[in-house]
Amino acid sequence: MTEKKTAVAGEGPGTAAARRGRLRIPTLSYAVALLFLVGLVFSLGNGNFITGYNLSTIISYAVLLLLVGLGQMCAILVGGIDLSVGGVMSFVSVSFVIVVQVIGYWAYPLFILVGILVGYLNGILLTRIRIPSFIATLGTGGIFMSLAMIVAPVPVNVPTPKWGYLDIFNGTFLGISNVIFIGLLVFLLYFAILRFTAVGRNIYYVGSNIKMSWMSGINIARTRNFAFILSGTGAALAGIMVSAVQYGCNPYVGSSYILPSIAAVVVGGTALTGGTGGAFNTLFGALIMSVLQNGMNVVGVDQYFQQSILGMMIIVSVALTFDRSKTPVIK
Amino acid sequence: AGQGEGNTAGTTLVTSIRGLDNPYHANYAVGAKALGELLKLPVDVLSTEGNSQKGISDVRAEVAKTGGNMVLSIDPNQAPDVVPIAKILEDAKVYWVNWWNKPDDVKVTTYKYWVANITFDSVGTGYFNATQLFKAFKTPGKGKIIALQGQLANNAAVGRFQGLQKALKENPDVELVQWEAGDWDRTKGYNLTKSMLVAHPDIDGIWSANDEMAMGALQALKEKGLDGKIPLTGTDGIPEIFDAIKAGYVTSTVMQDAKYQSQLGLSMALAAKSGKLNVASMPANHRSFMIPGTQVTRENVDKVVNEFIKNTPKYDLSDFFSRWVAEAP
Amino acid sequence: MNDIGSSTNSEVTLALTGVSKVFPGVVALDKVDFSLHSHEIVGLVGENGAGKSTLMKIMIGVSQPDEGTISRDGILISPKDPSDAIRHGIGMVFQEGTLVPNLSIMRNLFLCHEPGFQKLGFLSRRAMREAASRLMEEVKVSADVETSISDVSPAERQMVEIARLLWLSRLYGQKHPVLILDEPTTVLNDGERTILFDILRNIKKEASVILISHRLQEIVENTDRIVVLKDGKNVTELPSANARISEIEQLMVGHTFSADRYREDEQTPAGAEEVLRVENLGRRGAFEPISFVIRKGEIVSLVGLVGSGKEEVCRCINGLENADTGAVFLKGKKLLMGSPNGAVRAGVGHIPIDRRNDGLALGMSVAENVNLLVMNRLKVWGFVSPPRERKNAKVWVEECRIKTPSLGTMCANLSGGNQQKTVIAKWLSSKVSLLILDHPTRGVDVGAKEEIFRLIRKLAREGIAMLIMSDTLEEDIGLSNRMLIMKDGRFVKEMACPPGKKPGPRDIIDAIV
Amino acid sequence: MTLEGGARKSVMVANGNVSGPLARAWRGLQKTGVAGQIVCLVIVMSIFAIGTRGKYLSWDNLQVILSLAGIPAILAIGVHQTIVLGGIDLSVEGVAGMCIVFVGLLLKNKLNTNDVGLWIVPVVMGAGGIAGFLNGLVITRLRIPSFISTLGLSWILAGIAVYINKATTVPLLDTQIQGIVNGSFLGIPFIALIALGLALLMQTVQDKTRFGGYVYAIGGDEQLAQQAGVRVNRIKIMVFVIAGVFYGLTALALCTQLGSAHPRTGSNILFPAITAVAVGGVALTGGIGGAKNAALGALIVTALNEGLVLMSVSPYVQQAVNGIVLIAAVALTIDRRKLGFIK
Ligand SMILES: Nc1ncnc2c1ncn2[C@@H]1O[C@H](COP(=O)(O)OP(=O)(O)OP(=O)(O)O)[C@@H](O)[C@H]1O
Ligand SMILES: Nc1ncnc2c1ncn2[C@@H]1O[C@H](COP(=O)(O)OP(=O)(O)OP(=O)(O)O)[C@@H](O)[C@H]1O
Ligand SMILES: [Mg+2]
Ligand SMILES: [Mg+2]
Repeated sequence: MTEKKTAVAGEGPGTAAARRGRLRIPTLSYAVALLFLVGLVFSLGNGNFITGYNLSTIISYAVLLLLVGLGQMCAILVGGIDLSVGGVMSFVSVSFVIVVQVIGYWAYPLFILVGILVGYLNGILLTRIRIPSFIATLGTGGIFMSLAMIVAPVPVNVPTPKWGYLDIFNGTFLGISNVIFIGLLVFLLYFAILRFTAVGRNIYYVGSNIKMSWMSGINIARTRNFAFILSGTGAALAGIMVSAVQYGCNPYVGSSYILPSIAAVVVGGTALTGGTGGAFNTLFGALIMSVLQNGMNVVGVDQYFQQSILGMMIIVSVALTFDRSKTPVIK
Repeated sequence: AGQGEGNTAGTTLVTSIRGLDNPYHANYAVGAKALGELLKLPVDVLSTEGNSQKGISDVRAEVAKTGGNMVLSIDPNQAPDVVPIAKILEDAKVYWVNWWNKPDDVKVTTYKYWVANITFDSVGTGYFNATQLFKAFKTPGKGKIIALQGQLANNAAVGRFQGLQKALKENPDVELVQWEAGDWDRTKGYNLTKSMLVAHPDIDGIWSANDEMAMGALQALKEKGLDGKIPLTGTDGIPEIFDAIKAGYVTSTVMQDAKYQSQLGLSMALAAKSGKLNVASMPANHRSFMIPGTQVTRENVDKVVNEFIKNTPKYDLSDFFSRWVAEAP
Repeated sequence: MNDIGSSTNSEVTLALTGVSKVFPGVVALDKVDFSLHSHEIVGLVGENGAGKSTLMKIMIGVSQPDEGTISRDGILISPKDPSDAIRHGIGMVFQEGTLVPNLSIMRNLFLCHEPGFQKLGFLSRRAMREAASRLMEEVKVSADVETSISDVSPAERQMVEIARLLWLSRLYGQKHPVLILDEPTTVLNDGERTILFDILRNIKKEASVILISHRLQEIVENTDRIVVLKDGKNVTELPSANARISEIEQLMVGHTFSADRYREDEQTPAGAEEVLRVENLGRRGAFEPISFVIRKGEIVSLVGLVGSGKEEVCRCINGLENADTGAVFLKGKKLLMGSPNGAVRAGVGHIPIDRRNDGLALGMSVAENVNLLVMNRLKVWGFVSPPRERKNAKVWVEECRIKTPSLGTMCANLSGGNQQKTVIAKWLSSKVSLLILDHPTRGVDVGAKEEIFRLIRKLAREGIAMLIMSDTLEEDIGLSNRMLIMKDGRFVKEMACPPGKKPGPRDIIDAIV
Repeated sequence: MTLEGGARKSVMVANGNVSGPLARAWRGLQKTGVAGQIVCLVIVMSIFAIGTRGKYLSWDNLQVILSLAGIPAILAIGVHQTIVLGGIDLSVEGVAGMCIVFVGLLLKNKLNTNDVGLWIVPVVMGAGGIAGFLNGLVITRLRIPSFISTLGLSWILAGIAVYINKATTVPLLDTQIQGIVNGSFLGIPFIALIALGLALLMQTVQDKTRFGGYVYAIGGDEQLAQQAGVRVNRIKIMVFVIAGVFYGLTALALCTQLGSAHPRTGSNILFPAITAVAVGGVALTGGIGGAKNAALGALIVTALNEGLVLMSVSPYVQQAVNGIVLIAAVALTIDRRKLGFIK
């Protein structure tokens, strides 16, 4: 297939791709441009859109999408997908609420660990038992959703005297909500892992050509497990944050994040085929989604149309941000 | 934020609900719009789509939009949501009223701008429907039933189910042979009933946590020609249930009047904003209280339909506490 | 088919005149003329990168000529794509195959040309089965026509492709179908090869064949006429009868075989320290237990026909396959079997034959590909440092003279030769102690080839041991210090190739065949 | 370590060497292409048969299972085609919602005087088909992944549906279609027979038409298919249109079965459908599995859920059981040899 494919794909798009190739992260520029365009439109619609107050609203909501999205992105980069983020988020958030009352601050590391283990479980199902990640995570997602139900048959909340443990998320620093700093921190962490560590880089190699990676001595099993661990961790962090900012939560919380997390990743310009994209893409993806959702309320778009417009916008944004030169076939 | 303390000129009436796709929540919007026309005030509707974080963030967006010149009547997606919302509105100096969901140990009185928390007696609702159902048995007070629970872990669902169990204790001759979770969904109610009828062909009644599932169950009964033979109950008061009650398929339902709810909530918040209602001096039992749902049976169904469904009644909002029944936690 | 024998070999059925094709950086074809008569088999030979495949691709419309014309039975044609070319009765069997893996032989045979089998919109399975079976008879494939392509051998796939082309040209009533086979024999073992040529001789009754191969022997034996290309230009053509291989070789390379082509003067004697020790390594069904040693700076070439088991030996050494018996030691350390990760970590490098798919992440940049193996060495305080990355990539891009617009250029946009060099750079940078080169010069142009020879010599000087399997015997002979000859999965003979006193191809061919 | 060509070959060899009558029977079963799924179904059913002391296999229960499996099967047959193509279709719920709105407006009902009777069938098929056509256009012309384009369309249509229909649930008075959907023939629910018919039809299309072959060619290797002369874009669009048509039928069945139309009647059917397709043995990488797999998958999933209820397994764990069975079933049934590196 090789020579023939160059001839087919190589000559036409090849040249265009060559031009793009020089940009460091080609897709990113589109995402950024789109973000500012959308922002501009909304601020023309209502001056209050760009007040510091509203911007912090936008960002705080984006942070949540960002945490799930960063994880999801890792699963996608390595060539898989993680549909268990919803179940994991639910399970972690309700158990966190219950446990934090007992063991206090230890709950944070504990549930990050839970995220890691869950991710590892997904990884094992893929790499050892060799079940496609789509199915494996769809299954585990259901399992953790059930666990969440069992842990919390009713919505749970942290009683006021114990709120102190959650100040980390609810305080502000220099007048800026801690949530934003936490989001930034996690973002930098994921960025660093993907950009500056061998195994992080291997995620890209494996995602873009798994056979080559295997033949080059990359431990593809370890790499893919690691990617799913990153994914589980992201979901767990999101779960913790949800509970922390509202001092409690209900076991369904995660279910509304499965598809949005994927949408955020792809809107940012990361390809579902794996290997291309990155933390910055997801950052902007999450921001775009959040800006759309917030802006439509600020400019007063009728509730009835909001969902439709959101749907339209993700199609438009992906049409813009998706780098076709790197994916000859689009599925 | 919070400009125009004591003046309600151009104040936006905001109601935040689960979604516009079900009649109960849609009616909040209808009520709010009616009030808005009456008072010549703008109205905004927010919908959480079952996503707490969206709900919270939308409230902030609304504060940003109105610059804080707003009042809010909200049915939060889940109980815990009220904590961050209370915080946001406290900072924004926005008066608001909460419906249904609130963690018990979160006290309204600790907040300046949270005017009131108003809720319904879910346990009572479940209990009422159960007792009505038991009465309708071939041999009243004696028989087997199956139950369709709502979304697991949902406060209302849990409360109503407790009501059912209370009634079961009081009627030892009634046995709950199986219950399943139908997630408030009609199709699920239909499927589950079909299966449970195989496991328990000999039941005498079906208790359902809401009308949607009840309608599904009724459909399943129809297929077996059991409609009217096996009585069932619901809760909410969706249009179809009333016909079913008239036809004698459904014994009872309890209607929460969403139009009244949003108008009451918004008027209280407005009164507080304009100073007519002094929140600080309100007694605790007025800050968090229950109002009764409208219990609908074959006797009063026509009256109810005329009053509430066919036309939006002009509610008497001069006395906010006219329907006060009991203090809520 | 109706005019078997009736026509004479004189009538030209396909003619290309003044065809040129330029790719970024390469003139692949330069005013090439080529003509094909009916009922003849033409052998097309030339060095790697001479332009053979490109010429063929132009005939079947995969790529369009920059200038020049194609005429079929006297009428000008310009095929847009293969399915268009086939309507003119011109079809090509690609080295990599063009059959859809998950479809059955039957479905693949008729893909996109089924109308004939339709009854009221539905395909008649029986009709298809019959037609398919008949075709499979012709090409002597025994497999059931409903087995999916992913389950049949490469040889059988090739036969299926040939059958498909024959059927299609008949379908479109082509009197003189043209069948192009690009290096078909590289994937075949002896038996399969003889079958192939039997079939071709049969086909000759109704079709003309263009046969590309680097195995001059078989060209001479099985063709009527030989056309030689060099650096994208016509050199000559000559009748196969009483053509001498050495003469053809000379025409191909433009000069008689002198050592300098492979830089034999730079050949270094093997060091003392042994790098690789293979102890009766065996894999059932692939090759019988074999033992050998490669020393520091020594170039050993593993010679044998496809199916001789040499590939499998390499796959076992670099962990792609698990051996049944024996062990492999690298610098005395026993290798973990069946684990490329283990092999790589121990210092075994492997330049695979299919670079585009097995050697590169085409979607990633040159730099990223070059650095793949050495991430851990580019770390500062445990973090991969971008400056070091750039530096390492730059060093090796220059070292291997990779022609690329920038370090950030996507590999998919490099020419075959440069992709080749990128793979090599990747492994060189990782400081391997043993490098397995699987057909290192396959599909690269003349210039690149010289570079590769230079690099191989340099590596040898630096003490890296190498195990080579190359396209041509000449290359094996020229490059290696020592040759291990395999046949039918057995190790048959070892031959020393000291500079100056190199054995000739003949001696080895005898051992191989 | 993950897979390796050699390993896979040895697997093949293993299969080849087995002999004896049992093995021969097994190979015969394998020819159907759904051997694993059938085994799966048998296991599930026997477990419940034991768990419910045979009640599970009683005729009324089997009837219930068949009647409940019908609609998911029709849906799965629709969705699986887009997956065979190598893509996916998440627009199910939106499209269904939209079609249900049409049903509520046009079929005999309490709220208006319209009554198109059986004509509703072509209407919903058309509506679904148009939606599918939009999917196809976006995917092939804008060249964006089906995952996103279909997700987007789903949100768009869901929004519009709710807007048109507001919150009202339309009580349907039509008896004709309901008679078909809820009726039965010789005790076998019509809906199951319809599903069976559609499955056979689709399977025939897949096995016996050029179109079917091309779909698999694209699913197997899009570029090779293109080379062989397959009009890839056209085929893609057609597949999404057909899928849409099936969603239309699903929607119609869903609301006539309940005797009421509400756009949300079609919510929460997407993931169960994909689950069914996967359990049925359709590879999400494309090119493998057919209508029979999809239908059988739907049957397995329904049989499972119905069994859980009949055995009155706690509602709290039912979802978990589903997840476990999904994983187990796929672990048992997928042919990893065909999949190469699993993603
Ligand atoms: N798609 C392409 N883009 C850029 N350069 C190309 C492309 N295809 C071929 N070339 C170059 O054109 C020249 C001729 O290539 P071609 O494949 O025709 O050689 P060949 O004679 O077939 O070699 P081999 O005998 O190894 O198959 C080579 O230098 C090759 O690198
Ligand atoms: N277990 C693994 N998982 C992922 N990638 C790996 C693994 N082991 C090695 N690699 C990668 O394979 C390539 C070659 O392996 P290398 O010999 O550099 O590993 P190494 O430096 O021995 O690993 P370590 O730092 O753990 O000792 C490098 O890119 C390395 O990042
Ligand atoms: Mg070639
Ligand atoms: Mg190291």
